[in-house]
Amino acid sequence: MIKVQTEDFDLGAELKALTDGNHAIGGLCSFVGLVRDMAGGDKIGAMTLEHYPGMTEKELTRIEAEALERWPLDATLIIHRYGRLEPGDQIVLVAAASAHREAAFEACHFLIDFLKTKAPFWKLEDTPDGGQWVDARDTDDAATARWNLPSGKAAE
Amino acid sequence: MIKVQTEDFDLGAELKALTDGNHAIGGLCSFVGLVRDMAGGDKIGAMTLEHYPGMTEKELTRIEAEALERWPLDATLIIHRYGRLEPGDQIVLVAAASAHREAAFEACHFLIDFLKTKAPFWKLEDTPDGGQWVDARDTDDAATARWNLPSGKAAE
Amino acid sequence: MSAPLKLLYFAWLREKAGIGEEAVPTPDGVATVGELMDWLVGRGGGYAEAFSDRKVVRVAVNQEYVSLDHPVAAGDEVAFFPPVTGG
Amino acid sequence: MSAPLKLLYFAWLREKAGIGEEAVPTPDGVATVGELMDWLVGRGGGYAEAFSDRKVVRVAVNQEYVSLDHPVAAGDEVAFFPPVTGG
Repeated sequence: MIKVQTEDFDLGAELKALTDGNHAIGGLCSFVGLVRDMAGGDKIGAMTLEHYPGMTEKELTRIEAEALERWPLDATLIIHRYGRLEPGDQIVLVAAASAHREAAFEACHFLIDFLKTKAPFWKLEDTPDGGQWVDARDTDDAATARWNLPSGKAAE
Repeated sequence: MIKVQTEDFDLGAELKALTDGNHAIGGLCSFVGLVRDMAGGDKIGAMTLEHYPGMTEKELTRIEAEALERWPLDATLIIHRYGRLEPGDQIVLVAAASAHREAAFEACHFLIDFLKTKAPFWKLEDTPDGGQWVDARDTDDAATARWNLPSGKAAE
Repeated sequence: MSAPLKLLYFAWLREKAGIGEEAVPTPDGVATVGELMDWLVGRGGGYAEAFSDRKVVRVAVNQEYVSLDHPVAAGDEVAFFPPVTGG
Repeated sequence: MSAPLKLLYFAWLREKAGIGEEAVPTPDGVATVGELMDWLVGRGGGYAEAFSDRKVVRVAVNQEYVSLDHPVAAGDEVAFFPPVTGG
């Protein structure tokens, strides 16, 4: 399931709903991204997440479908917020549930790695010097590349 | 933090408490193990988890300390239940929070892999043929071995 | 008369271009994304600045990532944005 | 008089041995975990069955995993159990 929203989400309720009633599930792996109050060496106050409505949902749906194809999963979830967020706020949740823990771990890791380099979101951080667009990190590209992306995408 | 208990735990509350108020945390990775209603090809009704009080806490504390030494973590949590559990019940929760997602993922994965082969718990499953002690899996040993365990332990 | 191109700009590309969304008739001689970028740069000002370093410009046509030699045709939605930084 | 050994058995080792916990004086000639297992097997019955395949027996002395050549001494807590299956 894919959700793109401004509102916060209830982590416990979302994870519970993902496995509820499915007793074939042996493991649930999840990752939550949170707003840090430090960026590089600078203190930040808050940030604003811009995104590309329409393409965001398409990309997240594609990423989820790819995970479901690669691993034997019982359930997956991606929630990504946009708009203004304060330090400590939840930004993103990805989760994968499977009969087996390795599949749950790998799929969850894959979901966040791909989301980081494919989903069209951009962070604008409030710093003492004003708004700063966050730079993409080479380490994120490397994290995506290790999943051996089928070629032919010009994303990076 | 280490908790060994018979009671269920509130996943959302436990994860929330782990990151609350620490705005240096950028990522929280967690894994929940659940009781499956299938074991091998057999339907199981419930299971009973036996453990070694005292040594369990020692091993979990050691595993957590090793994760904290290997990765730059802000918080870690291991909760493991024992006693009688039904299909769908939560058995175990491991979680790691860090400024960076790779550290959170790796540490969380390490925690559950080590717990699986080091923490003295044993599962007795109710099957149509009566109680069956679950066999340890070679894949769990392999999962632990990949973390390049310092030698000198005779555990496996 | 054919449908115009819908152009979208995000993040600092939007700020530099000075516009978030616009509709333009497909310019003469523009058959690919790269040629469309050349034409936009030719408008000068904010556009030239926005596209001054093409290595950091990502392009999507009809909400799919594409490379600079991808064709553009009347009615397409073409979006320009920096490398993404969500998650 | 020295303190006895505290012996613990878990899971199917407990069921086969027919006992979960017992205290025994350190037997003569027993200086290591392996020798203690030999001595227990010598008691026959459930013990012999519990230790019939030593490859699947794990041992902890004072709650630390040890190998069969680890020493045992008066007052030690020695636990025998199958490979663990928690998580």
